[in-house]
Amino acid sequence: MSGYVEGVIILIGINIIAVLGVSILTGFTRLFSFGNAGFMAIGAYTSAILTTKFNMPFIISLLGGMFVAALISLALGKLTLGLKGDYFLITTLGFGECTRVLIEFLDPITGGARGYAGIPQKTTLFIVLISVVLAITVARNLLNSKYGRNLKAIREQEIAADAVGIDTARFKQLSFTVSAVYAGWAGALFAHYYMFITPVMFNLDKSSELTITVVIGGLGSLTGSIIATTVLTLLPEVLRSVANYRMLFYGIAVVLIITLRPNGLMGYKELSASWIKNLLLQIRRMFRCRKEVA
Amino acid sequence: MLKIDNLHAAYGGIKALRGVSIEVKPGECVAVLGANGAGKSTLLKIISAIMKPVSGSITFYDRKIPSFPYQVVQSGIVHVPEGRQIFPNLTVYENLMVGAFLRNDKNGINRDLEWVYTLFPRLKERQHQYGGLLSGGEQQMLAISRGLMAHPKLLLLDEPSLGLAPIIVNQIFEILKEINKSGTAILIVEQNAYKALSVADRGYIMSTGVIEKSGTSKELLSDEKLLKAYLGD
Amino acid sequence: MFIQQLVNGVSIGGIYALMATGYALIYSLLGFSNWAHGDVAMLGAYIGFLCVATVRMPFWLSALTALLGAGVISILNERLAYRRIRRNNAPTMFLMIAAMGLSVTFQNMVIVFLGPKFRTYPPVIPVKAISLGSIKIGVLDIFSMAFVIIAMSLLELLITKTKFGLAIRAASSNMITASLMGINIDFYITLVFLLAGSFAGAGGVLLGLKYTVYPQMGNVSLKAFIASVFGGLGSVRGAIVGAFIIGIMEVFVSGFITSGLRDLFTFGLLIAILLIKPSGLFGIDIQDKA
Amino acid sequence: MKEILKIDNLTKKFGGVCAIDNFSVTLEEGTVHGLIGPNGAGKTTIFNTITGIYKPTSGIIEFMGKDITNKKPYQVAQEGIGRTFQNIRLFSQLSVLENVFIAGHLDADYDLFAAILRLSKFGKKEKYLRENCIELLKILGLYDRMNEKAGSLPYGHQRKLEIARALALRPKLLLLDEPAAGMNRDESKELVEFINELKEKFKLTILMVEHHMDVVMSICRRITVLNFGKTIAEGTPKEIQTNKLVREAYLGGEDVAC
Amino acid sequence: GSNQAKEDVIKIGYVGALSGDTAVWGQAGLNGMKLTAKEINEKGGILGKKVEVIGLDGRGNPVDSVNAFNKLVDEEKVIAVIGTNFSSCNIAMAPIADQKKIPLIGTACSNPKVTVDENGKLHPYSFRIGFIDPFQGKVLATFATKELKAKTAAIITDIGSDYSTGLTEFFIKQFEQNGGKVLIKVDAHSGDNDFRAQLSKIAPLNPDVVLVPWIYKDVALIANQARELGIKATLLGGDGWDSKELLSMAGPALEGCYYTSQPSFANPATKPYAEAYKKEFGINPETEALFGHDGLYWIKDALERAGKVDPTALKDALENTKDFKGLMGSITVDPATHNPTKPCSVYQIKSSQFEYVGDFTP
Ligand SMILES: Nc1ncnc2c1ncn2[C@@H]1O[C@H](COP(=O)(O)OP(=O)(O)OP(=O)(O)O)[C@@H](O)[C@H]1O
Ligand SMILES: Nc1ncnc2c1ncn2[C@@H]1O[C@H](COP(=O)(O)OP(=O)(O)OP(=O)(O)O)[C@@H](O)[C@H]1O
Ligand SMILES: [Mg+2]
Ligand SMILES: [Mg+2]
Repeated sequence: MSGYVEGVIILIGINIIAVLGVSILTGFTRLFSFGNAGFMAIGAYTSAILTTKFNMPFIISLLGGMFVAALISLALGKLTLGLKGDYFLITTLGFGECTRVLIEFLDPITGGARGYAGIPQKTTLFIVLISVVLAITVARNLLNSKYGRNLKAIREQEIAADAVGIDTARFKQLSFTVSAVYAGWAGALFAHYYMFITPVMFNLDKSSELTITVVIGGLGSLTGSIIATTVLTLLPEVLRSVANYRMLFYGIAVVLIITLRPNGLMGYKELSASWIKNLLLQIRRMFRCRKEVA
Repeated sequence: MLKIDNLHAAYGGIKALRGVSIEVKPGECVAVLGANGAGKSTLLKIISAIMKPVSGSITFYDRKIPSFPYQVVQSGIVHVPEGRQIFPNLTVYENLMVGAFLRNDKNGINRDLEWVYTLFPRLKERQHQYGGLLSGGEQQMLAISRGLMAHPKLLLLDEPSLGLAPIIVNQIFEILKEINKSGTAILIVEQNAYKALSVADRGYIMSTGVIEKSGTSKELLSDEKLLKAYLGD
Repeated sequence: MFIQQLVNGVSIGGIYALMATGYALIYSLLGFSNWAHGDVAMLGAYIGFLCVATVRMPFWLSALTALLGAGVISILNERLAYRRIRRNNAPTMFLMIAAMGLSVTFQNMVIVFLGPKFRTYPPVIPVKAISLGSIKIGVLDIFSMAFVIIAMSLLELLITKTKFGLAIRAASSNMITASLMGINIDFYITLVFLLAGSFAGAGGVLLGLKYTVYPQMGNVSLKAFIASVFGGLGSVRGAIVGAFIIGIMEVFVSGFITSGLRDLFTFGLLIAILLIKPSGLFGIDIQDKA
Repeated sequence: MKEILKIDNLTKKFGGVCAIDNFSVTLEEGTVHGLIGPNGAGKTTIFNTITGIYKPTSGIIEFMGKDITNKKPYQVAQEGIGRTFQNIRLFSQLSVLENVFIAGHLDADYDLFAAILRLSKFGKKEKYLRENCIELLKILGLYDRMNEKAGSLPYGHQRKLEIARALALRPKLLLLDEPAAGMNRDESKELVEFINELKEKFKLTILMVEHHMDVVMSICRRITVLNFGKTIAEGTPKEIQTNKLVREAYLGGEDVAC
Repeated sequence: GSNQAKEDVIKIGYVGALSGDTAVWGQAGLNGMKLTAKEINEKGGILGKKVEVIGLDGRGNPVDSVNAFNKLVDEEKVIAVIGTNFSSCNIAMAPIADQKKIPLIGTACSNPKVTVDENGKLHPYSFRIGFIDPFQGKVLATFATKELKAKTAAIITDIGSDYSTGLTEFFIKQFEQNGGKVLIKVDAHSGDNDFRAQLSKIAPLNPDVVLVPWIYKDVALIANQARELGIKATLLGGDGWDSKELLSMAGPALEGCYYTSQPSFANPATKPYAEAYKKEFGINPETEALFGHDGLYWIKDALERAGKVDPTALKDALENTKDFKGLMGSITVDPATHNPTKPCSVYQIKSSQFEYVGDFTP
C-alpha cells in the first residue's frame, strides 16, 4: 500500500472517530455542536504535551487527552446544556473558538500560532483500525441500550422524556461528554500521526465539517455517519488534482446531497444485513414490475 | 357550492381516501361523521389544499378549487384545523388579526372582534397573552374564533368541540347554528355525532376512507342500527 | 482614549448590525441560521465593485445594482435550496447545513471565476476622518451609521406595525396554518429573502468601501450570528443591540486588555447573559407548555 | 383506606393570572378521582405542578407521605407518578415498541459498563424488559402495530400508547389529561372499561381530567370541580351532577346520563 | 528511491493553496512554475529531459498539504516538491520528506523549524528559498535603529499567524539590543479588517516607527486606519508587503515607509519575467511566482551539478549550493541549517512606487 493511500485511510479513521462523537451528540440527542474541533484540539495538545514533555507512553497520552476533554466537557456542560437549540450551539461554537484563541495565547506552553512540532509518530494504521473498531463498538453498544434509548427520547420530546423519569440533564451531559471523549481520542491520534499541530487545524471549519458530515450521513444513523465520513474525506482527495475547483465541487456536493436526500444518506436507518436484503428485494420487485409491464 | 367527486388520497403507501364524493349546497350545514382514522381530517386538508389528492375533482361554485391554500382562502373557504394549531408566539389578539388577514374592512374587522370577544369572554381577558400559553380549551376557542374572523363563505371545522367543557360545547353549536342561519355554509367533522347532527342539515358517514351512508340529519338520527354500527350507541 | 474607543466600537458595531439585521430577519421567519448571508453580502460587494470599477457606472447606481443583485441571489438561494428542504419537512438544521454548503460554493465560485485577489473600491466617498478635539470620526462611519439607523427604523416599523410583519410572524410560528389563514407563504418568504439579501448587499458595499473586497469577507456574518444570539434569535431589534454590544466589547477588550483574549471575553459575556436570560436580551421564550 | 396523594393549599400564579388558587385535594389509594372544570380552570396546571414542570407559587404536595413539592419532573416520575399529556407528546419518530421500552428504563438497572461491554447482566435485563413491554402492548391492543412509527398512528391509538408508556414506568399514581378527547361514544366506553381493568391489574390510583361527562361519571369514585383555580365542589358523581354551582359554571343545561 | 531515473520526464511537484482564502499565493506559485518549466523545456530541459510540473492543492492547511505531498510522491512519482509559503504546512511535511527521502523546497515559509526540528536536528530533505524570521526581524530592527535612527517602536501583531508572531519576537529582541525601546505591542487577528481599537492605543504614544508584520491586504487597512487616527510614524514590514496591489490599496498612506524582502518585482532584473507572466496569465504576478521560478531553476542547477536524476543526489547537490543566482538574489546554503544565506533587500514606497533602497545584513 502506498504511503499516500495509507495516510488517507488513517485520516478517514481519525475522522470517523471524531464524527461518531458528533453523531451521538447531534444525531441521537439533537444537541448541535460547533465546538467539537475544540475538544479535538484539547485531546491533541494534551497528548502531545504528555508525550513530549513528560515522556509518557502513547497509550497514557491518548487516555490523558480523552480524560482532559471529558473534564472540560463536564464543566462546560454544567453551564450550557440547559440552553436550547441554537443558543446551545453558539456556546459550543464559542468554546471552540476560545480554545483556539487560548492555545494561541498560551504561547510558552503550546507554541502559540506557530504550532507544536516534534511529536513522535506513534499512530499507525493498525492502531487507527483498532481504535475505529473500538469506537464503533462502544457507540453501537451504548446506543442500543437504555442509555441510547434515553438519548433518543430526549431528541424526540424532552418533556415526555422527563415525564417517564429520565434525568434529561444527566443524559445530555453523558452524550456531551462521550462526544468530547471521542473528539479527544481523534485529536490525540491526529497529533501523533501528523507529528505537528497548530491551532488553526482545529478551527470552526473543522467543527462545521464534522457536523456537516453527520447531517449528510443522516441524523440518527451511525452507519450513515461512517459512510458520509468516508465519502467526504475521499471527495477532496479525489478532487485534489482539479485544484481550484475542488472546494467549489465540495460545496455544491454538500448542497445537492442535503436538498435531494431529505433525511441524509441513511435517514434514521442503519446499514445492516436486513437493510441490504430489503434493498435487494426492492430492486427485484422493481424488475418484476418492469417485466409485468413489458 | 362545494362539490367533491371520486376523491382519492394517500400518505405514502397508505390509502386514506378511496373515492369520496360529497356536496355542500349554499347555506347548508353538513356533517361528516366516522370513527377514528376514517379519513375525515384528510378530506378537509385536501379541500383547503394543504394536501394534494391522488385523484378526483373538487369544485367550488363550479370552478376548480385553486392549488394553493391562500388561494382557497381567497375564494372564501376557511379551514379550522384539527388540533388547534394556534400561533404560539403571537398574542390572542394577533392570532385573531391573522384570521382576518385577507380582509380590508377595518370597521367590519373591529365589529367581528367585539363579536368573538362577547362569544368567548375568556379570550378578551387573555387578549395580550401568547397563544401558546393558553389552556387547551382556550386554544380551541381561539382557533374557532380565528376562523370566524375570516368571514368565510364556507367554514370547514375539524372537531371543534375537542377538549371543550360541556357548557362551551353547547354554546359552540348554538353559535354555529346562528352563523349558518346568517348565510355561511358549514362543513363540520365531529366525534360527537348527536351534537353535530343537531345543527347539520345533512350528514355523511365515513369509515376507512369511503362514504358509507348519507342522508338528512333526521334520517340518520332515526336509523338506530346505523348509529350503533358506525358511531357507537 | 475611552471616547475614541467608544467611537471605534460603535463604528464596528454598525457594520455588524447591518449584517445581523438580514440574518435575524431570515431566522425569525424560517428559524435557521443562514450562514450564507455573509457570502451574499460578499457577492453584493463584488457586484458593486465590478459596476464601479469595470463598467464605470456612477456609484449610486452601482450600489443600487449591488443591493438588487444581492437580493436576487438571496431569493435564488431560497428557491433552489431552502424551499426544497422546507417542502421535505426536514429539520431546520438541514437549512443551516445547506447554507454552509452555499457559503463554501459562493466563496470558491468567486475564487475560481474572479480570482482570489483583494480589491478596493475607488475612492467614491471620502475616507477622511473628521477631528472633534482629539477624537477622530471617519466620514464613512457617519455615513454608514446614518444608513444603519434609517434602515433599521424602517424595518422595525415594517415588522411591528404592518400586515407584512404580522404575516411573517404568523408564518414563522406555523407555516401551514398561516397559509390556512390566507397568507401566501411563498410570496412573503421571497419578499423576506429579497429584503435580507438587499441588506446584505448594502452591508457588503459598505464593507467594501471601508475595507477591501475579497472572497472571504463574508465571514463577518459569524459576528452577526453571535449578535443575534446576544439579542435573542429572531428579534431584529435584539440583533441590532447585540451587534453594538459585540462591537463595543471587542474594541474595549482589544483596546484595554488584549486582542488575544477578545473572543474569550465576547463568549464569556454571551454565556453569562444566556445563563440569566436563556433566550437572549430581547428573545421571547414561550415555554413548552405541557 | 390509605391516602396516596395530598395537595395542600396549592397556588400557582403566572404573572397576574392566578391559575390555581389555594387548591387542596386528597386521593385515596386505589380509586379513580375526577378533576373537572371549565376551560382554563387550572386542571392541566395542577398536573404540571404535581409533576414538577411548574414550580408552585405556594403550597405542599405530598405523595405517599413524602414531600415532592419542589422535585424535578424526572424525580417525580421516579417516585411513581406517571402521566399522559393533553396535547399528545409521543416520541413520534420512534417505533411504538421503543416508546414503551424507553419508559421502562428504570427496570433496566445495569450500568454503563455492562451496556458497553455487553455483560450477561445486560442481556438478561434487556430481555426481561422487552418481554414486559410486549406484554403491556398486548394488553393495550397495540401489539399488532408495535413496529410502526408512533407518529403515524391514528389519534385514538396515540392516546392509548401514551397510557401504555406511562404504565411502563410502573407508576402507583397515574395522571390522565383528557384521555377520551377525540373519541366517540363507543370508543369512550371502551376506554372506561379498559381503565377499570388497568386499575385492578396494576393496582393504580388514577387522577383524571376529562370533559366527557359520561366517562367521568361512570368511572370516578369522587370528583373535584374547579373554577378559576378554586375548588367549587367536591363529592360523588351524583352529588356533583346535582350541584347547582357546577351546573351553572360547567355543565350548562346539559342533562348527563351516567 | 530511484523513482524514475529511466523515464524521460522529470516530474516536480508543487504544493500550495490552490483553493480557499490563501489561494492568491498558491495559484501564483504554480503559475510561476509552469511558466518557468515552459521556458526550461524550450531551452532543452534538464539533462536532456523535459520538466513536468504537477501542482496539488494543500489549502494552506498542514493536513491537506501532507496528503498532497504524499500523493505527489507516491502516486505522481515526483522527485522533488516545491512549496509552501506556510511554515505550518512545511513543518508538517518536513519529517515526511525525510521519511520518503524526497527533497522539499519551501518558498516563503520563514519559521526556523521548517528545516531544523525542535531539538536542533536538521531535516536533511527540507530546504527553503526565503529567509527565516529571526534574520528578517534582525534586519528590520537594525535598519530601524541604524538607518532610521529610531529610538522608539510600536508593534501590531497578527496573533493568529506564525509569520507575524515570529517576526515580532525577533524584531523586539534585536531592537532592544540595539538600545531602542518598544513602547507597546498590540495584538490583532487577520480577517478582522478593523484595527482602530489597537491603533488607538498606539496613537498617543507617538513612536518613531511602527512594525506591521502582516500580509499586504491587512497592511493596507492598517496603514489607512493608522493615518486616519493621526499616527504619523514610519511603518515597517517584511516580505508580506511584497505585492503591487499594496500600492493601489494604500499608496499615499504608506508614503515613505519601508519593508524588507528578497529581491523581487521591485528589482529591475525581474521585469522580463513579470511581463511574460502577465502575458501568459493576464494578471500581475505575486512574489510567490518568483519563488516558483527560482525553485525550479535551483533544482535544475542542482540536478545538473549532480549529473543524474535522483532525489538523494538532488538533496546532496542542493545542500552544497554555492552562489546559485536566481531572480530573488543568490543562494548559498548553510549545510547546518539548510537556510540560504543571502542579503535582505530593503524597499521604500515613494510616490506610490516601490523603490529599492539597498541590501542589508544585520
Ligand atoms: N401524517 C400521516 N402519515 C401517515 N399516515 C397518516 C398521517 N395522517 C393520517 N394518516 C392515516 O390516514 C388515515 C386517515 O387519517 P385522518 O387523520 O384523516 O382520520 P380522521 O378521520 O380525521 O381520524 P380522527 O378522528 O382520529 O381525527 C389514518 O389511517 C391515519 O393513520
Ligand atoms: N405558562 C403559562 N403562562 C401564563 N398563563 C398560563 C400558563 N399556563 C397556563 N396559563 C393560564 O392558566 C389558566 C389555566 O390553564 P390550564 O391549562 O391549567 O387550564 P385547564 O383547566 O387545563 O383548561 P382546559 O380544560 O381548557 O385544558 C389558563 O387561563 C391559561 O391561560
Ligand atoms: Mg381527524
Ligand atoms: Mg387542560
